[in-house]
Amino acid sequence: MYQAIVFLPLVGFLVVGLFGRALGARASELITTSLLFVSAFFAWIVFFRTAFGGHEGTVELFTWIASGNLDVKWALKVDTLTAVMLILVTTVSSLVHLYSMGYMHEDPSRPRFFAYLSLFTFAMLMLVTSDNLVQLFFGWEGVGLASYLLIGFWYDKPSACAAAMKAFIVNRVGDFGFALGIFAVFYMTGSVSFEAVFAAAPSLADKSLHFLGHEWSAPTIICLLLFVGAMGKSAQLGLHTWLPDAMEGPTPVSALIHAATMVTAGVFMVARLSPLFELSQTALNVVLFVGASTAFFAATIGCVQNDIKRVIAYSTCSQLGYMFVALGTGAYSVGVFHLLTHGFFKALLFLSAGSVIHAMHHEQDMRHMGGLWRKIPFTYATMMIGGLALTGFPFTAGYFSKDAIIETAFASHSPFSTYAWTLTVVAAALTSFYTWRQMFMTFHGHPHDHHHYDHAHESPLTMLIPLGVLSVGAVFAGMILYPYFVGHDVEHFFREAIFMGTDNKILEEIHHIPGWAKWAPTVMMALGFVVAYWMYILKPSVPKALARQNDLLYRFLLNKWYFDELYDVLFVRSAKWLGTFLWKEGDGRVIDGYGPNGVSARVLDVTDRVVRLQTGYLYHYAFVMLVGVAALITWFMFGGAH
Amino acid sequence: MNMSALFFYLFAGIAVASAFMVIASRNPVHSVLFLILTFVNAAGLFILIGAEFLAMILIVVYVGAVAVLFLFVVMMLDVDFVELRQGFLQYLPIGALVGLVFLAELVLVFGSWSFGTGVTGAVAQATPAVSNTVAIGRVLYTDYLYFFQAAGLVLLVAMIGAIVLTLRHRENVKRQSIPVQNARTKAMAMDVVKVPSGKGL
Amino acid sequence: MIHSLPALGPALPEILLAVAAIGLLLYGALVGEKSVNTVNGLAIAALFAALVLVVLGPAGPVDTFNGSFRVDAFGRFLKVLALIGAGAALAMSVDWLKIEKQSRFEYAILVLLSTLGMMMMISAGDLIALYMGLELMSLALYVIAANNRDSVRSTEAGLKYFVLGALSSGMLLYGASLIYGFTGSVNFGRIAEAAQAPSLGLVFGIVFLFAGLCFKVSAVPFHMWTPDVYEGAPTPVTAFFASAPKVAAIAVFIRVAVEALPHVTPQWQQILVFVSIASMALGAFAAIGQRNLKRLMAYSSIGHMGYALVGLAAGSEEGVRGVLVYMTIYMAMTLGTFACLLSMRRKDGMVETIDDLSGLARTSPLMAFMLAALMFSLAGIPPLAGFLAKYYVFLAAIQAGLYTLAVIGVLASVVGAYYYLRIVKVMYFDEPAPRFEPMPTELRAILAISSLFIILFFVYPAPLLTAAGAAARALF
Amino acid sequence: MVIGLSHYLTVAAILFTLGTLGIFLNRKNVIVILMSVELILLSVNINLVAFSVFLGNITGQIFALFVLTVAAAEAAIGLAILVVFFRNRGSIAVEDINTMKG
Amino acid sequence: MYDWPILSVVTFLPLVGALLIVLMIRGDDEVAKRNARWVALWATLVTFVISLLLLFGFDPSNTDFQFVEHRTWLGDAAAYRMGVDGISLPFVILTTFLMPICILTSWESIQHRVKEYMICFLVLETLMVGTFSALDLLLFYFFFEGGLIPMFLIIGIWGGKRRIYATFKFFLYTLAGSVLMMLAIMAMYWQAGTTDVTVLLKHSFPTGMQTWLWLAFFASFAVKMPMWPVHTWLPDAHVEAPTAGSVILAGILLKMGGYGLLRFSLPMFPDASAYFAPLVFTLSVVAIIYTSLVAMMQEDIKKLIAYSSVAHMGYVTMGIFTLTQEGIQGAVFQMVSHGFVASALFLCVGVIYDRMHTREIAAYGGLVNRMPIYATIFLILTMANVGLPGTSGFVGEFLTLMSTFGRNNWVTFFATTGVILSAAYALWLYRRVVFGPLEKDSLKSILDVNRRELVCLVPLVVLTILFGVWPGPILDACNVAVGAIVARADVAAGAVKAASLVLP
Repeated sequence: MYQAIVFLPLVGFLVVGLFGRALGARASELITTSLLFVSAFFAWIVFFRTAFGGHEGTVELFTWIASGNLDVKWALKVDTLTAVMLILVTTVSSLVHLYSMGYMHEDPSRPRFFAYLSLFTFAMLMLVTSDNLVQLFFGWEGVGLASYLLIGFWYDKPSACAAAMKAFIVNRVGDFGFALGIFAVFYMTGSVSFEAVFAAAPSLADKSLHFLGHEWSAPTIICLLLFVGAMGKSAQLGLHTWLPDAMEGPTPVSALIHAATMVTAGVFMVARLSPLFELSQTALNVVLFVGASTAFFAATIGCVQNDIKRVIAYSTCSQLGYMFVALGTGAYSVGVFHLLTHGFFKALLFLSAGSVIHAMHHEQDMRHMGGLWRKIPFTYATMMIGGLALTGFPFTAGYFSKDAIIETAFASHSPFSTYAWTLTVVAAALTSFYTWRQMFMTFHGHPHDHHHYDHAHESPLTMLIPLGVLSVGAVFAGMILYPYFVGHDVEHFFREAIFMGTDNKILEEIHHIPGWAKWAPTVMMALGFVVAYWMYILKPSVPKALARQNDLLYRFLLNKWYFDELYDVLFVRSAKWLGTFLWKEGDGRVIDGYGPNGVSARVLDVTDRVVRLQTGYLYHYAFVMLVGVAALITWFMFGGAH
Repeated sequence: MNMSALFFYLFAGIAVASAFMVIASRNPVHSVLFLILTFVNAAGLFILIGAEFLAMILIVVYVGAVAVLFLFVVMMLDVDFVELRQGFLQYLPIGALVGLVFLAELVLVFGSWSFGTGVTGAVAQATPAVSNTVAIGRVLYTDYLYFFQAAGLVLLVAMIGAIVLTLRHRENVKRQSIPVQNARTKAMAMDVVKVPSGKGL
Repeated sequence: MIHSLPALGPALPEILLAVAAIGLLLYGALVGEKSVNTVNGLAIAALFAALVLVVLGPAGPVDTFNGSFRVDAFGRFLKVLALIGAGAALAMSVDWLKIEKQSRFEYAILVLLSTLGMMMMISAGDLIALYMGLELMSLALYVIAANNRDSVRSTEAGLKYFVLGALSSGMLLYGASLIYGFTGSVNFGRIAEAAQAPSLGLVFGIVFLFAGLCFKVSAVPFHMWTPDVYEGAPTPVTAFFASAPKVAAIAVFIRVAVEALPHVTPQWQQILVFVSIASMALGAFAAIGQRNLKRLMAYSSIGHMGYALVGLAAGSEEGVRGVLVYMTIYMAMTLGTFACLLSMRRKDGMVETIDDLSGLARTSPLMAFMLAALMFSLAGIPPLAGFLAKYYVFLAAIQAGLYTLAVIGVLASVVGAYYYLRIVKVMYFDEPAPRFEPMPTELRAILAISSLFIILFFVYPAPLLTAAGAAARALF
Repeated sequence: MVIGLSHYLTVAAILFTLGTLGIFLNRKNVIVILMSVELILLSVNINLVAFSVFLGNITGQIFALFVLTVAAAEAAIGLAILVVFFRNRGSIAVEDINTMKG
Repeated sequence: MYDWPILSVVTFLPLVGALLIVLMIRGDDEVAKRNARWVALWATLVTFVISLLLLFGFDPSNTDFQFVEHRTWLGDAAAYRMGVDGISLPFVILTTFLMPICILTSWESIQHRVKEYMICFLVLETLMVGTFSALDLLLFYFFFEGGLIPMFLIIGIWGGKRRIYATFKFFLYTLAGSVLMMLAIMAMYWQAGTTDVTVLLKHSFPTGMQTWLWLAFFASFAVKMPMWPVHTWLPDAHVEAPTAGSVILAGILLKMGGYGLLRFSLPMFPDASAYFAPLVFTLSVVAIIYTSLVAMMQEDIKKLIAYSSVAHMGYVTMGIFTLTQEGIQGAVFQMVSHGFVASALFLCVGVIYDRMHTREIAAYGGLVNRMPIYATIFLILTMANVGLPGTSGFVGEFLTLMSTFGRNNWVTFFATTGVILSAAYALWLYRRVVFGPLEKDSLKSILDVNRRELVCLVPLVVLTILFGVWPGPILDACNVAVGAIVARADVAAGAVKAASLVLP
């Protein structure tokens, strides 16, 4: 069963990847999509059996890398955490496959697209089912590759190629930390398999590790390094720059990879490694801090973006920050809960946005939209549902998960508790604001571009069905699953999959926070709605005026806090400059200049001089002979005779 | 100061001085003459030390043959001697310096000459029993036969070499041929022509 | 006092050569210029006969002529080498001289006499024999250097060679006289007995003697004549210069060092270390600037003599074996290379610059291939024989602890590799120049034999190694 | 004052040095160079004879005898080469012997 | 195992092929060219097939050398000894495997002096196989150095514009490095009395001597690897060499350095190896970062890949000098993997070079539009070059990096940045060459890979992925042999190791 879930997408990928052009587009779509649905079906079965039936298990396939003490196996490990991820991944993926059949209808390279999608799904499944860090890394990089391929799917567009490259390289920065983390884990515990590492984890608590000239507490440095990996993949502050650019890829991709699954891998990883993170309060504090900062930071940018997908992208970034906030407080299950609900409603938002874009003939700028609710009512409805869930409208999925996170931030004993709570609450308002702003700009008001508007049309059924299914999830997932993730069934539900230290009582503490704190997010949400309504429905001139008044701030936000520019100067340009410098000066002038070329030039100089000694005159020759003899006898006279 | 010392310094002094003149004089002919003087004085030194045979040979071979050969060539090669010997002084300082160092070292070392181990000898006649010439003669054709033959070959090479290099059979040069001249008969040399009178040739 | 005739048996090859030379001289003088072909042929035959006699003659150490003449395995090895070198050089020159109109019957006789001198050197058992052999060889060489007496370059070569050679033999003699004076004997064995400890006078004598010998092997700083003479002398003469005389000079070098001066090894070792370092370095550097192949080969031979002296500098049996192996292989490489040089003839005459080899791989691939093999071998690249030659001398140097010498030596060989490679480059990478005239048979044969030897030597090197080992053992 | 071996050796050394100096100080005339060579050989002979006498060993004199012989042969060949060179070049100035160099 | 000298047969069979070409094929016409190609192809194929027999007969659990042959050769100085163990066997197979591909890839691109070309390659194969299977130091040196000659000719005759400069640089640089090794070999001979590798592996040299010997060997291998800062010959040589030449250079010749370090430096001079490990680490790290940065800015595709080779070899040296099982096995794996990946990348460059006759990155762009199969293959190889898990590039990189962590995590830290940098240069190359719109007119009619090129590329690609997922065969093969090296290093460098390790 496990093998089927994981490898069916691979089969789809291989079949379509190798023979796609021979099979034709239609067959390719059908093969991959149906394999995915089978996979998803099995995943649900596994989910129920594992989460509720308690059937956990690991299937070892074969040895991957065995060398010295290192023994890495290909294995499929399924526990509740994995099962949750399995259903999320397979479900969203199969729906995205289905959706893409409609969305990509006009694209000539559909076999390639579906092959990539299946490849991605396979890699993601390998990631979540791994029983060791290296296989996790395999999946980690595998999804990175698929993401690279899918972002650059329209390789004719230079911007897409650049975005793809950027995504891969920025992720690699995270992987750099991740890899170091793995090395450190192996060094400290002698193993990379979760079981052995977790078994050895308690003994790590008071060990220290000398890393880069500094004496660190072993769990802290390990967790921090691994967290760098998570930051990369989950686009946390500092390593987030690739995510908005990744919107260059086709929208289903954004939904699948850059909202629901891949970007949450970081969250999954931290949750998976909870036995390690529990050992280091410092590491958790860092997670909390970074998460909260990201949540706020991305939300601010989301408020000013005009591209419909970029808004959602920043929102994703922000929501990922929320998840890390939960993880940082020690409430891993809450983080995973938000991961799951967010997976549904964000995928829904993206797919809806895709539907809008589809309707608008690949026009993504919201300033050219407006009043579309009449043209595409179903999309409007689903997008509304997604938006509501995102803002945390009571009783939607987001309401349960996001509010729980804000509560954990409040209840946490971390020194960053207040900081995190404040920022997340503010971010909640901003979330609401930009979500409604997006809704209003897209669907309400007056159409700004009549050409597009007139030709807008509702999407085909293959696209609408996934929207419907996801809407159901976005509405009910929170309500149904709340007890298992936040409530009293957590321990029973997750069992060994998530480890919480004996001092970690955060899940109980959030039920005892003051009421004002509990309602603050909801109030904020309302506030955001009101402001957005005022600015975009009542007084459409306000935004522009505001932007003019606070030009500096506006541009700061619009340019995404100038992160790209900063990195460009700091890393890209300097690396290029350094590369050129090392090439021309280092290799060219110094190494070659003083090495081979220099030596050969000196040799030629010497040759010239030696040849000039050979004057052709007898007396010089005789003189040289005499000097030779004289030198030798002088040497023996005064030095070397004895 | 005894006589032998006096003669030694006389011969040695003249030999060295004329050797210097060999390389220093402007005219090669003078050089050759000084060379002869050097050899003669060296022969004197040989006699002083008791090597009469070599002294004689030195005179006969060098003065009689080699030096004359030099002289001959100097004369034969019609060189304009006046313009020669410029720039002698140009390299003198460094050359003299090296030469002096060289000489000083040699003299320093040989001034303190002593026999190697296992060699005994005295400042005396080489072979007191017989004369120098006899002594040489005894071994030259017996113990040193090999070298004698080799010397012969060396001289042969010298001969061949000199001939190979310098002998030329010039084309278009009329040479005297004694046999042909001797074999000439009246019949070959004379042609009697009857000239009719009044006609001329 | 009755003297019995000394044993002539051991000197049979030498006597044969002497008699042959005189006989041929008479014949040539009687018959005149028409005798050239006969004399040449007979001279080669005489060399071959001497070779046979050497090989068949007694192996064991035999002294004759009052200890002046010594026959042993060492001498036999080198005589074979010298005779082969001389024979090949003579064979290579016959056609060439004829075409260039420099053919004279005395040439072959001078070669014979000079070879005789070499054999005397190789067999020398005392200083006088050494000197006589050396002079016999040199005088003949001076003459044949100037063989093309109508050419300024050839006569200039002869003159330079002569003047410097005379100076060098003066130095050698001066050294010999000092050694005689400080040990009381000229015989190598007795010198060795007397010279138990180094005295400054003896050391000076060694310096002068070695200076003279270094001149003959053209080791720095007594090498200055080499490039000019190589360039100026007619090419077959240069081929001769580069092969057999070097063998003889090295032989006598080894004999003096090992037989006469075994107890002052540290002293002469210093001289040789200095000289070989200087030679290897100069050979490597100076050759780079050359365009004329003969001149290049001159510098190359200077460098190679430096390598050979490395083995002698080690002063051990292994070292001498290394030198012998080196000389054998060096001679093969030299003869092969000169066979190519001699066949660089176009319709309008001989050429001898590197650029004339341009694109040879296209115009005559076989010759190019063989020459390339020779060049790689000269550069010391395995698996060619030149590598093994270097290997054995450096092996001895390392054993003797001469690390600096070895390091400098191998680095010099890298520099040296450059100019050999340049020849390969010209032949293989450049655009073809006009074709050469077809190669005469004897050149073809010599080139083929030497390059096959060079290429395949590594497959079955045992015979040469064994012979060289036995030869070296005879001295220790 | 007794005339010892070292006196003779000193004379020989001086002659030898003069001979070598003659070879490379001379700029104009090859014949003088040949004469210098003769000087060198003379110095060797003085050495040999002196050693021979003072060692009481005739070998040195025999050696000297052969040196003399060879010196004569050398002179002959040297002069022959000189003559040939002169015929080609028209000069025996040492500075003119430089068509080959480098 | 086999009662016939299989190693000698594998070694010298190509030479027989070369002789056949020399003797049988006359002239320079089309028929002669075709025959030369076919003879070369068959010779290499048969060699490859026979070398596979080695694989079947090989016992990976045996610590001794296998298929050992012994004949007298140079008296007591050296003997003809051949044999393989788990470290050398992969390289032997790699060599025989790459050779037919080289011949095939030159099928059409080499049109002049085909005969000589094939002879050069066949001779080269003999020398390379010999290098990996020689069990005598001198014999090893013979093969090791002898390889310079055919490579010199290959680059010089069939190379690009600056081929003369490149080939001289290559030749003299490598020669300069290895002559010192020659001296060290001699010194070892005098010290140990033999050049038999099996004996020397058990011999212990005095510590002071080890230092010098190690340096001398290192001089040779560092140049061959090539390590920073003696790497500059490589980009030049690669750029100018014909495609097959680059393949051999990257695929095999570079491995000789690593192989030499493993075979000689480590086990024979364990004290010196431990002593110099920090130096090697430093150089390796500098190599990884430095050359990656330089690679990024290259304008010539081959040069870029060449620089990336230098960086990858940095991982190899780093892994070797961790003196741990993981590190050394990683290094071996990295070498083999790089043998596939870099070779295939050069083949890829060759494919487009044959069509466009330029290697300027700027001359390309948007190839994916016309060459989808090519783009796919190039992508897989690029990813392997980047070290993506699942490709063979990952395993070696991972193992070597991981093993340094215990030695010195500064090294690990800086070396791991290579993970980022390699992605940067490789993807940037891919983007500029393959991605983007097809705008250049000259590219409009470019054709996708043909069947012959596919036959060359596909096996490499398949192996790249196969060994990425299942590196077992290579790791198992060298397991025991590496274990022996590590055990020796541990004994000798026990003190050093204990000092740097926290865990027992």
